[in-house]
Amino acid sequence: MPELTYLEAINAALHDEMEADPRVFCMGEDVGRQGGAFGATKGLQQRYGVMRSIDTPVAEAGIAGVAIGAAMAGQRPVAEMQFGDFVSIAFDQLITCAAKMHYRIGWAVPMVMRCPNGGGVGGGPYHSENVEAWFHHHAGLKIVCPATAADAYGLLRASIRDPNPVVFCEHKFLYRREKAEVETGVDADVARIGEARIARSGDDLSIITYAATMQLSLSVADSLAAEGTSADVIDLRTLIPLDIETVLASVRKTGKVLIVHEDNLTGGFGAEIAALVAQRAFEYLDAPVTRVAGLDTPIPFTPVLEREYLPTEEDILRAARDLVAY
Amino acid sequence: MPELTYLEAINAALHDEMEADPRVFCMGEDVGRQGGAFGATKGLQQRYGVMRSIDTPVAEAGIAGVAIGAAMAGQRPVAEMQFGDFVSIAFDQLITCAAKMHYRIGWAVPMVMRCPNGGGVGGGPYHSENVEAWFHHHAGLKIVCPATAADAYGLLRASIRDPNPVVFCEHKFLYRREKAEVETGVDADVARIGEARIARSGDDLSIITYAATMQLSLSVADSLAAEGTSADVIDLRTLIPLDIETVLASVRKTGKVLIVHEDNLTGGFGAEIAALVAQRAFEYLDAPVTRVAGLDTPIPFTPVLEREYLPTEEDILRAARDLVAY
Amino acid sequence: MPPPQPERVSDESAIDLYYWMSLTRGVEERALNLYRQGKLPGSYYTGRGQEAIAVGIALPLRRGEAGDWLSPWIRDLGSYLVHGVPPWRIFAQFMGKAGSTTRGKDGNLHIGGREWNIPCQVSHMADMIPLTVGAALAYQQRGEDRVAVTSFGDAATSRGDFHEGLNIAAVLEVPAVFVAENNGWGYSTPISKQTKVTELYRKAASYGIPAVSVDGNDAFAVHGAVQAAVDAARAGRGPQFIECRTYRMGGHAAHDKYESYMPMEVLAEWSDKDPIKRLENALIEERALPEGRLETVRDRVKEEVRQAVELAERDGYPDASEAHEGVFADEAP
Amino acid sequence: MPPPQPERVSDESAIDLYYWMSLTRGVEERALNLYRQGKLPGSYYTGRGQEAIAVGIALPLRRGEAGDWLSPWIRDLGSYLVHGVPPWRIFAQFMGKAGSTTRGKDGNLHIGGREWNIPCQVSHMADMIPLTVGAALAYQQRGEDRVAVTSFGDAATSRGDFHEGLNIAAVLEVPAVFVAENNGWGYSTPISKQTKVTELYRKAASYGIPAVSVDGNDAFAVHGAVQAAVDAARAGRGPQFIECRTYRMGGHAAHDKYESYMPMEVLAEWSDKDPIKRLENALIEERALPEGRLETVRDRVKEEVRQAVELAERDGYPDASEAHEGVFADEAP
Ligand SMILES: Cc1ncc(C[n+]2csc(CCOP(=O)(O)OP(=O)(O)O)c2C)c(N)n1
Ligand SMILES: Cc1ncc(C[n+]2csc(CCOP(=O)(O)OP(=O)(O)O)c2C)c(N)n1
Ligand SMILES: [Mg+2]
Ligand SMILES: [Mg+2]
Repeated sequence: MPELTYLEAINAALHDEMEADPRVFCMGEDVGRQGGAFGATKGLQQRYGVMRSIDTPVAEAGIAGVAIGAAMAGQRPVAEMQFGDFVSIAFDQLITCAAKMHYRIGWAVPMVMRCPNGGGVGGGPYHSENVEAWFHHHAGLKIVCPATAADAYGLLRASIRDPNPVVFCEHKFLYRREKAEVETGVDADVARIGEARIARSGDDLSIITYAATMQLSLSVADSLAAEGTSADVIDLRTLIPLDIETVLASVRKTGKVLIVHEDNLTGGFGAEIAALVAQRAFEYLDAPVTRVAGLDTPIPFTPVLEREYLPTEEDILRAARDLVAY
Repeated sequence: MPELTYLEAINAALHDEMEADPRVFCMGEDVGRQGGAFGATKGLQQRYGVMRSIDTPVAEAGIAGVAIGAAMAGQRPVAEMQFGDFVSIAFDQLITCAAKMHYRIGWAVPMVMRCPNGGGVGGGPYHSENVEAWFHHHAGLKIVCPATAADAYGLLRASIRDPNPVVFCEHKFLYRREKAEVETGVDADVARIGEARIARSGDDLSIITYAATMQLSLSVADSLAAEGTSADVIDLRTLIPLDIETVLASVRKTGKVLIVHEDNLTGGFGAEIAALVAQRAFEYLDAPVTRVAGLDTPIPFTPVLEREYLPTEEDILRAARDLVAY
Repeated sequence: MPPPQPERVSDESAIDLYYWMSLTRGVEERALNLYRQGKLPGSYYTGRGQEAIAVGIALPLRRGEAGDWLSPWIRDLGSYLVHGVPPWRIFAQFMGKAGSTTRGKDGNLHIGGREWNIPCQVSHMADMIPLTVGAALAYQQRGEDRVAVTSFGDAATSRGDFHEGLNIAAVLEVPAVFVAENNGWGYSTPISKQTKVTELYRKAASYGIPAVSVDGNDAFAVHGAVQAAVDAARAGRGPQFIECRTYRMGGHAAHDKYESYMPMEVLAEWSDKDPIKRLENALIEERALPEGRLETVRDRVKEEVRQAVELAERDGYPDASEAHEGVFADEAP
Repeated sequence: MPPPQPERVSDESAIDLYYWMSLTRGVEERALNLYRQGKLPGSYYTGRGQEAIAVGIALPLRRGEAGDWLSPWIRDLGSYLVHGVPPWRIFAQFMGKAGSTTRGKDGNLHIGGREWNIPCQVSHMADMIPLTVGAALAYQQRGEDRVAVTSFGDAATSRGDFHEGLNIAAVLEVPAVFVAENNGWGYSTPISKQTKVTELYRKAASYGIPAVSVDGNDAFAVHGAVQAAVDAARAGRGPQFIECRTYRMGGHAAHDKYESYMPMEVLAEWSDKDPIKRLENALIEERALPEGRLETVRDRVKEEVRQAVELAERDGYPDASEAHEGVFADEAP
């Protein structure tokens, strides 16, 4: 099996789905000849032609709307936002048209909106957003947030095959830093949307997380192990639909829950997890439901400020120790 | 003091602020001669002229952006969305420009975006949205949700005077149903943003709510009283900034918390309240943190389905009884 | 610019136009009564006076699931009828009954379904334009000779999605047809406050899209222009734009007190230009068809409307449990 | 359409143009070196070859807090300089230092401040257009004879906010000036894939906004066109549109491998049209100014750039705690 970066895994998933299904096509700004700002669509236009890897004008609302219409007309569009931040412009099309079409007339909208997501790359307030919480409140959209190269591959293929609109949040920080041996090819395994993963198993504490902070949490779990604390690390993988049973099972086991995400705290997806745990696992809780997240501010540009914004291993470790000591 | 409906109170607040401050002006679709789709801006153009109650083209992103620019240039714009649902189109302008301008260069954006909000009026999926949760996650916007005619008046005036962008969610169901004697006039009292109100005081249970469901919760509290249960009913009034201390004080007193909103459950503002309570009042909790909210679906049109979507007094009462019995 | 003279349609087709336009008005007049009797929840919009557009847009199209995509504007009840939606289901939609195409989940002309290749429009003006471009793109990608058509009002041209959609359509050269219905008003706002360029067809020049402007109250003119545009798009000549000049013959919605802002004398002028009256004159004076044939059409319409209302009234409401269903699709189509 | 012949600017003003354009290039060349040395976080964009536009837009404007609003595009470093931002603070911005106008909270040309009446642009292309219309509206409402000006690239014309902003500006007749910089590219996408109407000034016709197209590499032409547009807007003749034709003399950003998509021969042609070289020729050949005067300007620029970098390098970074501050304003301005 080849070792692929998270970004290469995304590219491979696009190649394999386009090979497997002639209805699948990519569209977005500079995705064609250029292969996208990050190279996620590299080689697709050369291999599948200009009609299947389409350079569009700079028009995010239009891109989203065109993808929705093409999906309704039987294609499987994969639209790319050059940066996830710009999906703010497509917000209306996604929640007004994509999210509500099937509920109203049972007409499915099988499309994927790829959003290069997240900070830690010195991008500043407009190239670092975590956009998952712009959409998780709104019924009708699925939200996928892979943390590993294997999931970047398997979950993107699953998202393309899903009959519903999927907001696919690919974390830019992981693009080149995450690597894994991934089995690719048209017949390779495709992951399942809606299943969380126990990334690491432990008894003293449940760390519920996804995307970049999942990787942070794994090394925090190592440090905790060195201190004699064993932690469950749950990688949610998809936020909507949420595999709440896996979360609750872990919390019932450990009695202590630490929710971690890079996105800012207030109204982040962690709030929903905390609310569900506080309602459905209340009897099992031995400590306050705790969240570690980004600051409730825009994501600042200069490194010293961006570091302050981002949740760090130290932040997670400190919170974990407090929970264990509680 | 005159008895005003919630809608008349909004109109009065606009009149009084425009009288008090020449920088204040209204803009939006049909707000001018027509006085708006609901009449909230009635009489303003006649009294203050076409330059201070401006009919705009149908362009919500443009309306928001123009309001932001005018605010930065020293005016006090009050923009109206004909229905709050359409603010989805202004989402980018609000979070990208309005919310982040002061953080980046300390240049304030004193504007109000008025959003006729909520269901229960047979409006269907596109004329019934509760939009507060589209924005509460995003740092830099204040969110105000009045539940009474007095607050509709006092909080709108406070929002216009606030130096920050405010998303003002006025509940359509309350427009003509809520009435109160409200002292108006240029020198009348102006409410304070960021202060919750103990709408009713009790010991057995805390009901945390806002807007239309605040009114429902008050009558539920009556029914509970008849059963010998006394409930605190906390009217949040503003979601951002949140008066969490008043919420925590109530929960510490009662040990049981019921969070109620009309907006759909997942990722609604109730999730954030639940998360804060489960973290900061954990030791005081005697029962699971409970939420009653709208369904995780679009808001359907036909009455039998819309009733099913909306949280009812029965739903709240049932949840309250379960908590008391717990 | 004026459209090319359409070739004269046969008497049969002319009668067909008359039938659909009459049916459109028949359904709307009946629905308005039901609304006034309080039998329709929500608010009610009519396209009275714009029937030539509603019908003229749809008649040149291929119908059915494998046919042309049609996303009509809320004034275009006739487009739904022509493109295949049974009248009784439109009444059921207005009534919020289970037989509505949305099973009561949405109202008024938010009607649609795969079987007719009509997407369910949203309230947000101009949002359906990019979707229509996307459908046209899909047909182009698969090499199918299908077109995607959408209509919208004059005020919708102020929206960003109008701009982004038309520009993308032009650049990708997709088989899409855009029909702007210029009725002079957007709710209480006259077009002069909506845009400085009130001849809407001129906006298409920004995108390099061929455009014509026609008399929207002349059924033959609309039909001919749409036929020509659809033929051009189908033949691979890219997107086409049509402006139909008409007038909103009343309030924005049934509850709108338009008398406060609409000049009554202009309204009066336009009612003389009523497209159905005008078509009747054309049929009887110019084509010398016997009054009897029109009579037959009107009787048929009356009967169909009567039956449709009866069916819709007999229809039940959806079960409350349905509110919970359908947010997500289970399997791909 | 061609702009009215601007009257010939004085030698003093011509030298002024030369100074600002040279300073612009001096700052950018130095910054590019710093970037290549890894001294600038984030990515780096230059406006090399577009200095005539950057400077020509700003020179006709009134400066200071009570002056004209100017919201420049990321290629327009010169606009910031002319409108009052000290060079060292621009370097501090690139370096993410405390002395940057955003105190390190934002990067590259996301620069602004009340004192210069420069709003801090956002990345989202065209978003600043409606804001600029809003500022112009404010001036109009208060009866001030100020104008609001913004510039943007050719690709920004594809965005809905371009459309909504220009249409509203036209309808409200506000004193706004829109400057489109047509450099033929949007990242790797040629303008031919951005729009079918590559003569951008023609898009203004959709809104009824007067428009001209000028040679963006001719400092006199740009300056004259902007002066005329600003005068017209100030005089209450409503919004104005200017297209400046130029070319992007390299990659989208410093990291962009543009050689893979940009035809080198075209690039070569355009480098002969370099606006600074061109202005030098005009000053020496046409106006017969002594080489010495230009020499003096270039020396002054070198020295100012040196000092600016020195100041910026001596400047410190913001304290980490500042990340928490400033989300909300405490009191109204
Ligand atoms: C984006 C958006 N903003 C506002 C509205 C509210 N609204 C419904 S119809 C309408 C006016 C439509 O005018 P026009 O497009 O000319 O169509 P007409 O009603 O004249 O047929 C408005 C403002 C809406 N539906 N969508
Ligand atoms: C809304 C939005 N989409 C995408 C981007 C990413 N992006 C930054 S610059 C650029 C191309 C800009 O081209 P143009 O407007 O012609 O300006 P130029 O770079 O040529 O000066 C793109 C696509 C963005 N900044 N904003
Ligand atoms: Mg109209
Ligand atoms: Mg360009």
